[in-house]
Amino acid sequence: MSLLEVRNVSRSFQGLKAVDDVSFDVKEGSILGIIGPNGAGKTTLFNLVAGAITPQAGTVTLDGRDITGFAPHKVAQAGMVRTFQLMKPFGSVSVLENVAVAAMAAGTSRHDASKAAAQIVERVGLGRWRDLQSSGLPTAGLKRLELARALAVRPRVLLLDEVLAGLTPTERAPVMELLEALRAEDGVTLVFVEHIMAAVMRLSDSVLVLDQGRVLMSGSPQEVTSDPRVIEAYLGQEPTDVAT
Amino acid sequence: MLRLESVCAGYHGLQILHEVDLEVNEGEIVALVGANGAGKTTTLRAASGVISPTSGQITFQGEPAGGLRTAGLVARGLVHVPEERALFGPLTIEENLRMGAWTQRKTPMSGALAEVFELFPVLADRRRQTAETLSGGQQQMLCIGRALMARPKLLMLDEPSTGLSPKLTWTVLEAIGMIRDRGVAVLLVEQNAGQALRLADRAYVMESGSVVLGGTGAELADDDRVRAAYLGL
Amino acid sequence: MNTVTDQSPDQSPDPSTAPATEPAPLPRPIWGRHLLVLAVIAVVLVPLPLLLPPNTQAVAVRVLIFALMAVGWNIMSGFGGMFSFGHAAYFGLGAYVSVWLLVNHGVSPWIGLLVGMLVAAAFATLIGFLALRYRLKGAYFALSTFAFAEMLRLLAINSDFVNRAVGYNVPLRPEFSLAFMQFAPGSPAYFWIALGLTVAAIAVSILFLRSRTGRFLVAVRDDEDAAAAVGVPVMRTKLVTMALSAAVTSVAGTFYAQYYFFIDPDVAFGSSVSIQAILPAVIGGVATIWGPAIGALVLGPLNDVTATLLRNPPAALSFLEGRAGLDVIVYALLLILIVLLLPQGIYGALRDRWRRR
Amino acid sequence: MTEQIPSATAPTVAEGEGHTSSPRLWARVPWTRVAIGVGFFVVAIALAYLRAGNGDVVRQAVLTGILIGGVYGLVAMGLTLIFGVLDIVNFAHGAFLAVALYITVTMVSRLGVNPLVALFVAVPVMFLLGAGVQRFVLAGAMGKPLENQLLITLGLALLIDNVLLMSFGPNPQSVKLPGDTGVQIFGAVATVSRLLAFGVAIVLAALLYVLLQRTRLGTAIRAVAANEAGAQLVGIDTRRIYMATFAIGTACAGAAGVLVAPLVTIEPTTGELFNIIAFVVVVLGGMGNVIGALVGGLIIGLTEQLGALYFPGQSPLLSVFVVFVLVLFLRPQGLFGKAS
Amino acid sequence: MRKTWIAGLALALPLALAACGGSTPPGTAGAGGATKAAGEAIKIGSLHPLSGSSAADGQQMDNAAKLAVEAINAAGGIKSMGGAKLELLSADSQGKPEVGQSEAQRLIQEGAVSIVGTYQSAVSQNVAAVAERNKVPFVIDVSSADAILAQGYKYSFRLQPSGTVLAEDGAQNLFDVSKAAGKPAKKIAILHEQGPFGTAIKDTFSKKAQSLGMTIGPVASYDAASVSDFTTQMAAVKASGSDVLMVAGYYRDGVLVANAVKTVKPGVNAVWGVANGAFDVPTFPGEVGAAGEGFFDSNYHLDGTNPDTQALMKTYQAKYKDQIRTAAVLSYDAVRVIADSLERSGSADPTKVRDAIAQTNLKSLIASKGPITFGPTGENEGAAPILMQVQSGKVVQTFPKEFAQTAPRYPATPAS
Repeated sequence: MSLLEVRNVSRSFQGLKAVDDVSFDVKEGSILGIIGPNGAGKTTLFNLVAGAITPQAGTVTLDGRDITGFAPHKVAQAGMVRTFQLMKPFGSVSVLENVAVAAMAAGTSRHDASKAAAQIVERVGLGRWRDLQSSGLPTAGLKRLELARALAVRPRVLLLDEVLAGLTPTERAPVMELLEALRAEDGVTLVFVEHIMAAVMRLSDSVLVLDQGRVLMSGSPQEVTSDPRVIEAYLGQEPTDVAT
Repeated sequence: MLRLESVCAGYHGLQILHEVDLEVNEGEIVALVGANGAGKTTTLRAASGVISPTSGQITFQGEPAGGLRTAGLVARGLVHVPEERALFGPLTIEENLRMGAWTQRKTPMSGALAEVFELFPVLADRRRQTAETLSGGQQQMLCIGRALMARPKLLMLDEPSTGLSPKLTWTVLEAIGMIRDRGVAVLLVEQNAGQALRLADRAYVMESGSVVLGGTGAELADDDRVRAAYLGL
Repeated sequence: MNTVTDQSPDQSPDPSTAPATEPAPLPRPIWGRHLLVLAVIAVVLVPLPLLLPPNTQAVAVRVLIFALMAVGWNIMSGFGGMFSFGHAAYFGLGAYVSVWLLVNHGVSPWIGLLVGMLVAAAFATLIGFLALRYRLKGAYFALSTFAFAEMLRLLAINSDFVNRAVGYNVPLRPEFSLAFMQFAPGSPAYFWIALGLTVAAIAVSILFLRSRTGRFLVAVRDDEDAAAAVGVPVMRTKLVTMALSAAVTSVAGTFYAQYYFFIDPDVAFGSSVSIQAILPAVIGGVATIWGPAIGALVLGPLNDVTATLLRNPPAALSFLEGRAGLDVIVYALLLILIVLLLPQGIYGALRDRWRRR
Repeated sequence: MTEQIPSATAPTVAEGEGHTSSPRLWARVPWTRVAIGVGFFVVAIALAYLRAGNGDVVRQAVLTGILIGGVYGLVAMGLTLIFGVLDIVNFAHGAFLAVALYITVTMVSRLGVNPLVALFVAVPVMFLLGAGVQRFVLAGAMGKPLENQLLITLGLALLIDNVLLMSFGPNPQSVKLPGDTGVQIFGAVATVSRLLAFGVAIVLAALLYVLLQRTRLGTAIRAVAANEAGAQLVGIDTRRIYMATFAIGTACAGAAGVLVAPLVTIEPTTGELFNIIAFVVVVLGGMGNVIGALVGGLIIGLTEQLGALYFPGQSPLLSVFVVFVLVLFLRPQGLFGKAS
Repeated sequence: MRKTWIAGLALALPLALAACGGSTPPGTAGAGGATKAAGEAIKIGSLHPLSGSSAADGQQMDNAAKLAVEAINAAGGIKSMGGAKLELLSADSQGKPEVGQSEAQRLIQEGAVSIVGTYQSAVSQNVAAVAERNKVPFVIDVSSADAILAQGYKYSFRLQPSGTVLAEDGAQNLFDVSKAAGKPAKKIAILHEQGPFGTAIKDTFSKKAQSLGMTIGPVASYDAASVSDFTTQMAAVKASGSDVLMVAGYYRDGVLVANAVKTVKPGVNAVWGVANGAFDVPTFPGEVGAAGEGFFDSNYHLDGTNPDTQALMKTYQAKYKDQIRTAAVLSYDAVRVIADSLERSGSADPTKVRDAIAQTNLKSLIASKGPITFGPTGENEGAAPILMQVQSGKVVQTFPKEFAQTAPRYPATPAS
């Protein structure tokens, strides 16, 4: 059985279908990449799965438990945590405190939370910034902070919304390694939205392509990138534009 | 007409642009491509006076422009269309367009209005509708139309295809070509690098806050380094 | 239209919403040191009433009542970012509950103080739930708190249960007693009790900030969505905060009634009470531990100072004598100036200066 | 496009970002809502009739409610403009109105003119005063936290009230409109001055509407309210628009002051009477919506009068606040704001 | 950070100035009050709302208290104390109880041997408690709430008739006058402000009126601070067929009542104010014009038939270019009471002054049924309301006979 099952979720805003009848499964310990052009409904899908928005139709099941319509903090407590594409730090406090709060929200005691937070901050490479006011971090730092905060909850499923965007190629490598380590060592299941094809190709076990709120196709990274529909909708108008 | 020389800029003491040099000449489309976070938007913001450069020189039509207030630059013909569009949602299409001509107090606006409607006929049909009721593509057209109302000499477009379907993206890019044909220079930041490069007369590739490559659109479109910088391959 | 989600990340945050300060190392929270400082200040202040000229003692007590109200307000509206314009409701409940118990049932105000805290906390939870359930924010949230406070005032005016608009006198006791919080006029005991309550309130706010819920609260204030996304129970955090804030402010109400011996609906629930809870915090520094107390220290005497000064002016200013309203004008001008020039408040400005060093 | 909507609107809609969530300066007439509203009041009036058991009283209550409501709307119009565009909760609005009251008193007593003539002085004077206050006091508080703005405007109110107290003394004064007699309307009576205030409220609402809808300045005001960044991009000097808006709002308070002068006893604190009610009306009508302010004023006027019939023992204000809280909860964007 | 400094300076300046100018050196005066050396002025505190919404009355009252001190000093001061002069310490309650309380405390600490005040009942409640606790006499000039003296305080005295007396006499006067006119009042509609004053008057008046055989018609209350129109209430009065409208309220709302009466024409025989803050005020007929013609007010009032009062009215008019109101005459009387007590006690010890005040027997400048004498609770036993009526655009005393400048005109259907 899949750890996360999303069945036929839909949501429209003012008559506009942002997410239209989308379904997918994620097996425990696997990595699902979601791609699609801007405006395809990826973030809305995340919002629906993570409880920020209630779906108008469909269900979300986590480890056999129906969590459709759960409030976001209940979803997090159930073991599924999301990050934000537009970074949302707790701006007035330090990096460490950002992470410690998340750890406490997951039930860790205050004392242990600080220790756990310090470890995670090191692990995502924010060590030298840990005492900075988080609102002052550069984009790359904020992206990592999003990740660190999510990790502090010790999630079973991690929903990552463009964690690599805004990072330079040299900055990306350690983050990708971290993601792989999370899966391999911690057994975390990952769902991530990403534009950077290299990362999608390298990390994903399977890829879901969204376009205009609907599932365009899904399959292995290779299947997806060679599909003419995907190339047309996402990678560019003419296949010759893209090397893959 | 627009020239950036060794421009450094950033936010809150955080430097994002490192010695950026670029140039836009009369009547050409210049594309600015690069990965997310490369500093493209910041470059536009510096050029349009939204932020002030910390060092370096920005000149527009031979006169210094760095750090000028936006209103002054608009009056001189440098108009910025931001990615977030910043339309006046509760105002009608026509009102949005009329506001675009705010600095053109002296010239009658019927001509400009007609030109915009000619370029984007769909806007003419909906002139009494409020901007927030438009679809994403129409909003993008309105945003470009509003910028044209200021009778710009140089239009700076930030990711005009954001959120648009490929088909619409093409419509918008076509319109940009038509705008250039009317004698307006265009500085274009675009994610659809392939299309942008083919449309552009010249292009620059940015990476980590610096311009790393420059050349004609066609040259760069075939350059492996562009693929590396933009697509991360 | 206004917010773009698929924003390219090189789009830095809009300058207007970005923080004013550059990334600076934040000092680690030093709760222990705050508590220590508090204890030292408390001890230093204990002999104050014995040193002060008698006519300034009333001012000192007023400063403490101001501080107590503002410390309460600051918990919810400063640290919690939920702007309340109706703290008169909690102040008034504290005053009315304790006095009602005292007058009608002879219950000691100390017990009344506790019951008042409970009632105020319960009321805050109720209106907090309603306001949050309907997602009121900013000015709308503020106006709803205002409306609830006004409704309490109007209900009190027209309810026989609480003596209508007549209000209550606290009965004077033949002999003074600690159990009934009544002492000889000018007794330093009033100051000491007010000091004790204020110190306790500041200590509570320090301990609260240090607690799990307090740290959740700051996260929720900074970004509610992000807090919820990592599992912070947003609603519960806010409600606990509001209840605590209300309870602290209600203590001020109870003490006020015992110190001034009289309450009526306007005194207890009037909108000027809500303003008095806000003023010291804003003047001293919103969302700071010491701000409300510092603000109260400035504001408490300010009114008296302008009043005395302009009503019995020194020779050089004698032409001002007898111009009713002038003292208030000076007071208002100073208020505007302080808020304009020190938008972070006195403590906030000092702290920023100190940090920049 | 599709992907923009969710995170912008979803859980934090209510108003969150203040005026960036595009206040409606004018919504196209929502006929169904108007019909529901009218239906509601028909029922309310029928109930009032049953409760009072006398048609004259109910008729008088309705007429008085409407006329008072017009005055409330008049006072609230300037406030809603300021609230909607500058996002400032202006507690000094009542004090500005009091300034206009004293301008009227002074002109009538010194020059012996008809009080309405004071309009020609009060409106421009208040316009300039508003511009000055915005430029030199409030501009520094733009974008500051709500509590800072609140205290500054409260300080202003205190300042103005007491300057009036010092200059004009505390004695209550009054102004008479020549030929101010009672007029019979459907079995109820109203004074000419009240009818006049009501009429001018409607005219003023219409003028403001035309200003906002049909003029270049008005469009710019709405544009700044809708999207400040966008306004800057097209070259609008937003600081001047803010100043002009505040000045217009204050000028409205000036006009309201002149018209209200014959209806009230003029004391330095008279303006405060209207402050709270005006805020209720602004929220009810939807921030920044001048027509909404007029309708909101009528609703509050009627609520107050009919509420006094329902609950004779309670203060009419109580029913006003009950209605206010209900509207806040159920339609936080105001009765005439657009649903989000 | 120039701004910080400016603000700092703005803060420091008044504080520093206050340090030099405002505070009293410790030891000059204590709550216990040592006997004053001859030649040193005896201080009397005057605590009134000098700013805020009641500033008009408050300032008049303070002025009158000053006039009284001047008059007494000019007449040779306190003779039993070697011609000691009086000094008036003025304080502003701002109409706020807590300000009144701390100002009272301050006045006492600055050496006031007695306090005169305060106009608002809520403030007086507070000040009475302060006075009691400090054992300094408090002479209430104006404040009607019964509760103030119901606490068993020993140090508070009240010159104006209490709410109970005002309301009962108001009903009695109505009964007498209407009966004498041959049109006994039958059904009384009541309009009262919802504060303690209006509510208490309404309750007592209704009881008394019913005991005199009248019935009570519709009763409506209102918030004096925010009410802006009475036409609906007036329509209800008209519809009820009441023959008298009793009104207990303040000035601003009283004017609104007159306007509403004029507009709606409720058809009553009389608009009957009880301790009304408007109907007997000299400026009232001028403000409302014909609308107020014939209005009654049963209220405590300065005695226009008393030559001393007339002299005071002239002096006040000359000095302050304003017509003195009854409230201010009461303040004047209050200072006289204190001076008289000082004279009799020959001591500035507040306790002794208190005992002397309790023994007061002084002719009042206010119309009353006897001289000022204080009963066991501190109420002025001589105090009684008289009946005023607006006749031909002037407030005149009409009843009882000994104070009548002219006879009451009843019925006086207003706006007819």
